[in-house]
Amino acid sequence: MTVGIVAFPGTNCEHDVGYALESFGATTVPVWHRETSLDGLEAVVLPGGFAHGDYLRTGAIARFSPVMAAVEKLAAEGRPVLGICNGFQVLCEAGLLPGALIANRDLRFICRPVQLRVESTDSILTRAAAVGQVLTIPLNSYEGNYVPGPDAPNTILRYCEPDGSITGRANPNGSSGSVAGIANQTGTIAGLMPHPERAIEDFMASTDGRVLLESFVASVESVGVSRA
Amino acid sequence: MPETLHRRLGMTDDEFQAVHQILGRPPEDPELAMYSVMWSEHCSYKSSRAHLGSLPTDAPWVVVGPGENAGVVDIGDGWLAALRIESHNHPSFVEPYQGAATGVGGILRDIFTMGARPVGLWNQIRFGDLADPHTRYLFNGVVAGIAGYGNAVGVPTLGGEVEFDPVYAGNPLVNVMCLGILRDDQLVLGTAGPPGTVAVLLGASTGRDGIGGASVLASAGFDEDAGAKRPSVQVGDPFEEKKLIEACLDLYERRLVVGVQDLGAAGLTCATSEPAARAGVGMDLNLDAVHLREAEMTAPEMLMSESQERMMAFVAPAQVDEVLEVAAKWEIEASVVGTVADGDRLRVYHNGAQVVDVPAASLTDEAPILRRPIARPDWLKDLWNLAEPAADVPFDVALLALLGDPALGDRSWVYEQFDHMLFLNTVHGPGRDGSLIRVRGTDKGLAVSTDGNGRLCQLDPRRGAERLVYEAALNVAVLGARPLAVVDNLNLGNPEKPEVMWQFTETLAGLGAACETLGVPIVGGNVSFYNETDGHDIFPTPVVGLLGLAEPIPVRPRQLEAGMAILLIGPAQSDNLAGSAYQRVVRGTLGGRPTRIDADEGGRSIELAIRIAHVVPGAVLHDVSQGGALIAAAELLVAAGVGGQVEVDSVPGAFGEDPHRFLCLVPSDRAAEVGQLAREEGCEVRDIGITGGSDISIVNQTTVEVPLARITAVWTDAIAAKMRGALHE
Amino acid sequence: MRAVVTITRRDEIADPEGATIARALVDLGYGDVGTVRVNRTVEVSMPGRDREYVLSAVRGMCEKMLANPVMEDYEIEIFD
Amino acid sequence: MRAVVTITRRDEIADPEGATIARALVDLGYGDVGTVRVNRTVEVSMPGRDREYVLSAVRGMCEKMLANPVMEDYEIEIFD
Ligand SMILES: Nc1ncnc2c1ncn2[C@@H]1O[C@H](COP(=O)(O)OP(=O)(O)O)[C@@H](O)[C@H]1O
Ligand SMILES: [Mg+2]
Repeated sequence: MTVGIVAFPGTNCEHDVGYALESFGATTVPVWHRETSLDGLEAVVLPGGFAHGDYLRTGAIARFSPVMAAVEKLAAEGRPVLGICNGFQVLCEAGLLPGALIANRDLRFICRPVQLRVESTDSILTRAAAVGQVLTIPLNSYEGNYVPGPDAPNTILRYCEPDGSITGRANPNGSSGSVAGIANQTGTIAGLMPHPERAIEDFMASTDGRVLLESFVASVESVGVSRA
Repeated sequence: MPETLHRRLGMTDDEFQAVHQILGRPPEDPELAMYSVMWSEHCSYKSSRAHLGSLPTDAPWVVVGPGENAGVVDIGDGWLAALRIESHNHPSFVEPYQGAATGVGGILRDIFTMGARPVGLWNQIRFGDLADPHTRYLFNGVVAGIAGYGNAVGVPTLGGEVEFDPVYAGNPLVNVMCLGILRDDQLVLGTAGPPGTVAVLLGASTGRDGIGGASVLASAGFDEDAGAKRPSVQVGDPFEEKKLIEACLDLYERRLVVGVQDLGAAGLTCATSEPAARAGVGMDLNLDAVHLREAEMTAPEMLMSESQERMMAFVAPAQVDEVLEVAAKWEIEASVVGTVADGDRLRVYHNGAQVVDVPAASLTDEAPILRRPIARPDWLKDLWNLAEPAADVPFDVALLALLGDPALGDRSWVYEQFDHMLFLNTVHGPGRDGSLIRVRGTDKGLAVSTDGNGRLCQLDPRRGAERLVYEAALNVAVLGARPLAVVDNLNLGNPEKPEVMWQFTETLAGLGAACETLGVPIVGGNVSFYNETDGHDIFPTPVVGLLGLAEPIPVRPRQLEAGMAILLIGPAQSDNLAGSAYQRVVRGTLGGRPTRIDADEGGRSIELAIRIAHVVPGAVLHDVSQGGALIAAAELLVAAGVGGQVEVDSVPGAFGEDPHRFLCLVPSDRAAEVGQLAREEGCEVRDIGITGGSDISIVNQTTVEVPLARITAVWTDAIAAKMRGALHE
Repeated sequence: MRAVVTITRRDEIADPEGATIARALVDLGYGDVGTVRVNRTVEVSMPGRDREYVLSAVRGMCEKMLANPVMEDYEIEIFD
Repeated sequence: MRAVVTITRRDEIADPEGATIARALVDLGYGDVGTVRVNRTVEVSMPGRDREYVLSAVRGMCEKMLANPVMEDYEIEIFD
């Protein structure tokens, strides 16, 4: 089972995500944004960074990269699509996930670990976690302030206090409903602002990213099995 | 008329005559433009060059010393590390966001020019008083600019320094340092290669950015008519730079370049003359082939433009096509703009005609070398003899004042704006004494500490500079790393004043001596003069960036918990408070003569710190620097949310900043083990307290207890509360 | 021809930049500032094309890329 | 009263964002796009103040904060 890791010009977390997924047993291949086919891949990740410099709006230009048509096709087949940080922004711009991400409430970039509460396990990202579980995962964004579209999103992760309560103070960026991560209705497309790949080894701020990435790898495996 | 033109370009009449003599005729305008930027203080080091030769630059592990775009050292197992530091002080005052951003862009290019992938950035920033709204605007803009560029270009910012003092109000300092790593067979130098080699200009298009920036902006002070001298502001494009990094690394990987030179100050002029001079060849440069952002630029404008995000690659003719393909793949522009020629002439063509014909090396090597007068300042004696107030405030009052100071309190407002985790190698990011990253595929870690202290250096630049080197060394030692190499950035006032030249030569003497005794080479540096406003010079502010190697990386120290002994290690404390944070924050004075380093004691402390970091798992180490031992202990306790009791014998004992001392916190039952190690290394150890409880208790004749929550609130607000709602636009 | 597209964020969508500027203006002594909104304009030149053509092309650009229908409206003005 | 300040970056100052959008529009099929410049507008409401007052206050805001004099120009329009 092979996961494509999409890089746009300006993406910068592609190697980190590849390294992390490989450490959980996935095989990954880099996919440059000019590719038009994702044949042979079970899933894709859109990693973090600053695709096209984040100019105009985050994700606005990346969304028209040639690879995105193939990503849409793969998503339509129900195969796992994960967007992390900038990748989440691209998925929203592309309409694969609802809503949009705007500048943080305090107009400052935020790089620090935050607490997240698992709201739902019906997604490729949270299936191995438990509802209510609190995870510590680093955030790293200027535009992480989630704005919903007309319909309420299927929220899978929310910013919370260390004890799991949802408060304004624990909301680092002003995100509507403290949303940190969402999925489509079937849970096969997921996006989140924090970076699970930054919380996988003992020397890092935490190792809570493992359960999310293990969920994703398990989701990819089960797609592989059902197709076999 | 040429005579008036050369003055407008910041050249003296003597320099104009020298150019005339080199050429044997009066220079044409484009030629004059080239000499004016290359012979500027910023590019030619004309005031400093005569003195820089005294620095120790050699060691068996030095691969590239000063003179190239960055220093390079061997870290073993086939890996090299490249490092470099630069200032962007004046541009950041004119436009803080873009000034700082383009500073980051420039230092990155210095590193990937060497064939290295940039893996970490540091910044050292100094401003006036945060109570002043304009200072807040500058500070906010500079931090946002560093973040905006560094984060987007995809290189983590792993640490730095921030200081506030009114002396920087009219002249903030923005220094940036970068570290890169590369395989030992991938080193690329800034050489033009043999005749026939083709010059390919990569990256952003050339516009009228920062014309004369090096000569006018970076080589003169600010005064009332600064506005008239302001060249247009350079705008950084981290997206373009990100593509340029990937494209260049791809070119190196495929071994397609003979040499590479970044375009920084003096743009195309520098990127042609320097590589040609290094290779002892000539060069033909065709300006008509340069990709432009603005139509109808003149030859002098193109030659002087400081448009950002450009690189010049020197390529064998047979490989030009592949170079252009690689550029296209990464979606950057590339133009074939020149050819290396026999002889030594640099010839430039514009609109089909030759507009420049000069000896290439004359631009770089024949710049004037000035021997400016040097005199020790008269006011120094008065400062050394300053009378200090007799009465001091209670310890708890001083503790809260110091921890609430923006230079000593919580600086996460700054560093949380920087991506410091990218690449998944950050073992210690900002918030500790130094930063440490792992080198993947090895058991090595690279540690960096950057240190400056303008107040100490104002009182005694030689002792101050020595102290910085030893402080930086101890900062990496407490992370388990051994000092390997130093880069320095000397920020000073107007060199036309003999007192400033004295500060400069004293600083060099101190740096040189300390690096010599420590056995650490200086592999690069930068001198920034003319940091003055309306005739007032800044404090001499050398900044030292020190690279250390940890092998292996020690296990991560454990979380601080109750019941740990607080050990103070190193020489006994004198009663010297000269240049300390205590003077600045509590007394509002600056005076006395700083304690000198003691190279033997310093060396022993460093050895012991390294040893403890490796052999006492779980020991928490922290060097004693600004604020002194009590502040060092309080910083650890506040960060961990654990109280503690600390014994102090006197004000200098609590807040003095004498060198070579560090704290070691270990579970009480392991204190004896640390004591044994210290005896073996010949260091003194004093048990000054224990962790636990919900207060910090300061034990002197009486005991004062300050609730940890109160201290934490003061510490947390040190910067954040003052910056609420600040804007960078 | 040159088109200036003004992209405005809908009133109900948060505008952190506007809110921050409003706070900063009050701090600066402009106590009577009410709300502040920040919008962007994108100026597109299409040399040698006529008004009709530019209007329809730029409308297409807005629908596809320049504005985000989830939160933004746009207005196009054409200049010579 | 409401003031709309249009802040434009001077022509000679680089606009990487505009340049990137221009390239993206060409990629999107709008091959006849020339240059693109991105600017900001700031809309400031000052309820209950008259035209004169608003104009002079907003001019002050521009000088002090809204515009960056070393790289930008601004224009103020006042609306009821
Ligand atoms: N401008 C800055 N950028 C990034 N990190 C910073 C900056 N200023 C301070 N820091 C971080 O805050 C911590 C404390 O700094 P400092 O007290 O100067 O360290 P020390 O005194 O041990 O040399 C360091 O880890 C440093 O990296
Ligand atoms: Mg320290």
